[in-house]
Amino acid sequence: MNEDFEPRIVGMFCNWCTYLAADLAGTSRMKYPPNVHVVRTMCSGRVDPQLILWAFRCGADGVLVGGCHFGDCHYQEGNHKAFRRILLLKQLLPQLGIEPERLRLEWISAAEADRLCAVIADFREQIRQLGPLRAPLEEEKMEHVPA
Amino acid sequence: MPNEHNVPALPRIGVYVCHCGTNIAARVDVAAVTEYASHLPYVSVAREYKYVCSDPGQELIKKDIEELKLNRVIVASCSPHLHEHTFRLTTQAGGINPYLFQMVNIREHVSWVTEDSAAATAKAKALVRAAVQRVVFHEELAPKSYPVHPQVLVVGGGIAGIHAALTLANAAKHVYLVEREPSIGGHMAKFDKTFPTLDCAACILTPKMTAVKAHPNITLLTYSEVTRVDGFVGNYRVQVKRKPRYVEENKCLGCLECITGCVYKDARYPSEFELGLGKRKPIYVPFPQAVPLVPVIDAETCILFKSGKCPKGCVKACGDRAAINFDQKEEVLELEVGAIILATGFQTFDAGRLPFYGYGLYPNVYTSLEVERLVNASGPTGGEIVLRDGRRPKRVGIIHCVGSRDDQTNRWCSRVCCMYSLKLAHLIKERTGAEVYNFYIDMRTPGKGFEEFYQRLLDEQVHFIRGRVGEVNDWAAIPEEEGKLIIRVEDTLIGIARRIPVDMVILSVGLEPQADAAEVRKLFNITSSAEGWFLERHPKLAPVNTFSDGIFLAGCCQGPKDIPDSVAQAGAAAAEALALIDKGCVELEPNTAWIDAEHCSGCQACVALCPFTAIRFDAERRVSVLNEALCKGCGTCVAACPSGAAQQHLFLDEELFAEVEGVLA
Amino acid sequence: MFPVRLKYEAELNRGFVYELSKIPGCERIWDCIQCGTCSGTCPLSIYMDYTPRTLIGMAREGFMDDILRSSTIWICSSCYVCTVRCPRKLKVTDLMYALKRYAIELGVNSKRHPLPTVAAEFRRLVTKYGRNPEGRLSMRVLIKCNPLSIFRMARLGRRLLMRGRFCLKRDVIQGRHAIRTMLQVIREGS
Amino acid sequence: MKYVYFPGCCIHGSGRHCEEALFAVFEKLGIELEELPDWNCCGSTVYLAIDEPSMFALAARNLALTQKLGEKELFTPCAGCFLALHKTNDYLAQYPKLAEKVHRALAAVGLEYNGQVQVRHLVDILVNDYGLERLQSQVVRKLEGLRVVPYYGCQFIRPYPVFDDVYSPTSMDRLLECLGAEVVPYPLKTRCCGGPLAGMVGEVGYRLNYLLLKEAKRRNADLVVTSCPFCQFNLECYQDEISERYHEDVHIPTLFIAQVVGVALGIPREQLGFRRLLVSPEPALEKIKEVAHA
Repeated sequence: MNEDFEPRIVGMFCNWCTYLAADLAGTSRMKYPPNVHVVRTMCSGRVDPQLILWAFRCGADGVLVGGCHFGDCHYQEGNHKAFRRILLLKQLLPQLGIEPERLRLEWISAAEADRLCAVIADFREQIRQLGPLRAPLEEEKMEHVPA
Repeated sequence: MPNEHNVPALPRIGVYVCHCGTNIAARVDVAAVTEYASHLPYVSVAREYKYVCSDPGQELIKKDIEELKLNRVIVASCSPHLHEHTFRLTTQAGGINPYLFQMVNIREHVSWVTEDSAAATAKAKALVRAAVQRVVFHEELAPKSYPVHPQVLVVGGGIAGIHAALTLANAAKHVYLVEREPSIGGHMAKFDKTFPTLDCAACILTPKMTAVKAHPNITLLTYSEVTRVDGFVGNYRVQVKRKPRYVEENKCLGCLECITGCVYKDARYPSEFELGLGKRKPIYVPFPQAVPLVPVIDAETCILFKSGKCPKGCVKACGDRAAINFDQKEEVLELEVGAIILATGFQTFDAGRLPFYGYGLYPNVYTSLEVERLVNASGPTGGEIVLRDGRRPKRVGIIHCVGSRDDQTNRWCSRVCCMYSLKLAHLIKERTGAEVYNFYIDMRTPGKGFEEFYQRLLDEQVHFIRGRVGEVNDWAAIPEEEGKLIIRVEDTLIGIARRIPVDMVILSVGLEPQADAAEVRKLFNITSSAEGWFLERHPKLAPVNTFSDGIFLAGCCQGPKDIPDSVAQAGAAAAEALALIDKGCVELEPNTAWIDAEHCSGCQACVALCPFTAIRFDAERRVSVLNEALCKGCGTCVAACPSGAAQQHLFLDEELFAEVEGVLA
Repeated sequence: MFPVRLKYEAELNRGFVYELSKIPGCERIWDCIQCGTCSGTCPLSIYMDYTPRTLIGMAREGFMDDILRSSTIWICSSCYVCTVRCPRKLKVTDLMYALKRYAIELGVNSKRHPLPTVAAEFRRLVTKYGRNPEGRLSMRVLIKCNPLSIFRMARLGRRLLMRGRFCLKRDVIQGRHAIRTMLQVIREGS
Repeated sequence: MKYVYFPGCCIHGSGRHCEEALFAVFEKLGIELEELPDWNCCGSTVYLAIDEPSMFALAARNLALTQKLGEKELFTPCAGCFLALHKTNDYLAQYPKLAEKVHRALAAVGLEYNGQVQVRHLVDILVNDYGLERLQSQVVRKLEGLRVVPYYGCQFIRPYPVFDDVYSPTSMDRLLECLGAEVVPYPLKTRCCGGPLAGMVGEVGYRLNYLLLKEAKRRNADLVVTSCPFCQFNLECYQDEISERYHEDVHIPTLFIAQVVGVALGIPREQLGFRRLLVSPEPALEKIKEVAHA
């Protein structure tokens, strides 16, 4: 493992839980590695599998999706849908030469800042073990390329 | 797609990086980030400023919009949950659509959580870059506006709920006050005196309780529980279950003759209100000042329900008023309200969880709440402070922090125990002349007049021993201890262990979330802290708001607090609800979805997915159609749509894809 | 005559608590709120010159010498009641062990306390035989600590002897060399 | 049922009667014991005062030997050994640095340990494995009318809530009740006997035991029952010295739990090591008969 490899991770966080947990981590001055760059969505149910693939294509070494615990979804059950989609996507990833471990879904409530920090640290370590992602995706896999 | 919204072809972006004093600047090289931003595509100007949210900061933005003809604004500062709204208004005031704004969170998500400056600066740059790429795709939008139902639902009839209900009712708003117990009043109704002024709880509470009953704008629903909540801010639909009390409220006059008439000549069942210290009949009112003053029949203990055979003394006593109705069934009400105030309160810590204090093992170990009843004139002993065997205690030990400040049980300080312990110490000393010992870890008397009250007790020669009690038991090591309860403690100020024999031990139990707080939280779709207290939107700036618009918090369901604080918070919650209702309409984030008929393949995947049934399938056009009024903007249909026909404002695919590309570029 | 009750910062060992807090079980020494639960529950605190709570406070402030000289650490019989009751989950018993080790290591164990001797003898015998021949241990300790008490103990010894509960025969195991090797490895490791 | 048996040092010395009773009882109940071959001292509390890793290494060797036998459980009647071994499991799991040291030491003597061996105490096995109903069915001589103080002591209930509550344990109470004895409410049942102090620092150790015995007598108990051979020694053997020192007769028969179970199972007392006791329980046990006849 390359000791000084710092993975690039995209965090796709639900506006109502994990994003707030990240805010709380801030206001409580907790410290965690800077690898995760957060993109906010209203619900983990908005996280489009293609968005995740796009992240990998743009050079992400890992993607962390954060949603509300089951039963806590602000939109009743968006997190269930995210769960199913990501389950499927994880099975697809190997065919694209991406280790499924590079995609992680976590339920982190607005109060669980400490857990968020732990998850981020742990995920970073996990990706460091895997090393940088070197699997260019075939073009046709990607439709949504911004104009 | 963007061009169908009339956005100028060439974006002109202004980027404003905030120092937030040193909050950001101490860790992030703001100058470097600004410099970096100024070279990003379409960025016309990039500035740093000490406090962008300040008036001069906002002025700066407005000026630039006008002079530099900006058509996009980015502010890199704190969390959007804090200031997104502020800066949208600024953008609007500058003369462009407020939604052509994007916020970058480089405080909570960067400067406060990153050790290394270089790394923090790099992360901030990436996030700014992402915003620049994203904002390019932003469209002009108008907030969605909906009418608001003028009624308010208040859940919980303790002092907080009562005060909130009255405040709203006095403002000519109609309030539904739902209480689970047969009477309103909550914990405060159990208290004798209130600290630090020692005015009698009943004397100040009962007028408010009767006012609730009498108020034309309040519908009081006791012995009832909320069972379902849906809808959204301004338009909540609530289902309330009314448990049968077998006495019809509208017919009952509150003469209570039915209770005298009951076949059971004397009360024999432990009274819930008296915490088992007193007894009640199967038909009873929890306490004399109960509101509504309407008896309840407890089917568990009523002989008619048990055996089917009973002379029905209560019915005879009620006579032609015929208020008693054994066939009463559970009733379900549907309410429509614009706002909801949760005042569901707390429960006291179960002292049995700490066996070494002997609660439940030694009869003369009481909880503080039990003692509140003992000292209460309308309590089981008529205010006489006597032990279970009738003796008057000569020495009393009050143990603080039972189930508070303890990693083994509850970590938090319950805030009220020090003061109510002082109050009980005073009352006991005053009425029995007993020697009273307080065992405390730290005396916490930070309220108005609290420290003075502490001083008063010192003058009354109450003993204060700094030390958390080790154990309470009946082991007499020396003859003088025979027949006593022995409190073993280290007197930490003197630094030696002491054994103190007493007749009565009072455990100052802490406050904790209601047993069913978790279910209630889910029911109303709000968040709670890890401990189970309902979570406010912001600890300082939005203390009574929740993350669900239109649902507000009052009293101890949000965290331990005393009566003044609960009342103040209830007032604040009422004001928030009032502001919402008086406006008459709510503006919602225009983050709703739409389906582009052109691209829709009619697969109907979205139809099944939508949790709010906002999407239906148009059979002849063979496309899905989305009803914006019902859409709440979760975007799950967008994520599912295989043809990209479903899109969500503020979270367009282009915007998200650009943002992701941006953070990684 | 009039002992001076004053502590100069210069006399304190500030590094002490940092070392302590690195020892397994002592991490939470910072969390102590000085509530006195440990001393309040401890059946032995009444014989100690400093109560456990005081000791923790002193440790945090660097009163190293006073602590290592105190009787407290030797009187603790490790009944763990403080550990299970501490509202800050501080493992007081482990802390006491750590302090005992310090005292023994630095040789500041006041002669009043036989435990250091016991420990030394215990180690010698266990390393030698692999088991602890109680009888021998107690004899040696008595001789070393206060020979006079032998007479006081003689009666008990005799009665136990008669009932076969006091055997001086040593209980040697085959693996005693293994034991030595293991302790060797540990010593080199540390 | 079959267990690997870790006697612990004092059971081969001052605690021989405990082992005798243990064997007799287990034979009667049909529980087999296989002594852990070449076991060594668990390190006990004393060694912790010398060097932590060494103590854990000593204990770990026994656990490793057990694993070598392919067994998952190690049984010991001694509370001290129970804690030493159990704590080793816990700390090896909690502190990787420490574990690394210990594993190196084990490797040096061709042993390895995966932390999977459960440590079991006598009371745990009787109450939870054998089961109280089953035990009750074996009772031929109910201890009717016998007022017994269950003395738990410290180390098999603290600090680990392995099979009982750390604050107010009940396993021994339930065990004695199922034998028909009357359990005396005894607030000191988990109060320390001073362990090694009695032998070392008389003025302290004696007082601790004095208080325990005095309270037992004050509540007119006939018998004190301990869960640990070492506590049994402390409480029983110093009764003369204590009575002299405090000018108060605190003599009260003090038995190891296995001995009491043995009595209830009708095992002849010579097999229960009664002859090794300093304070004869006979007068107390007389009371049983009386009730039985009445």
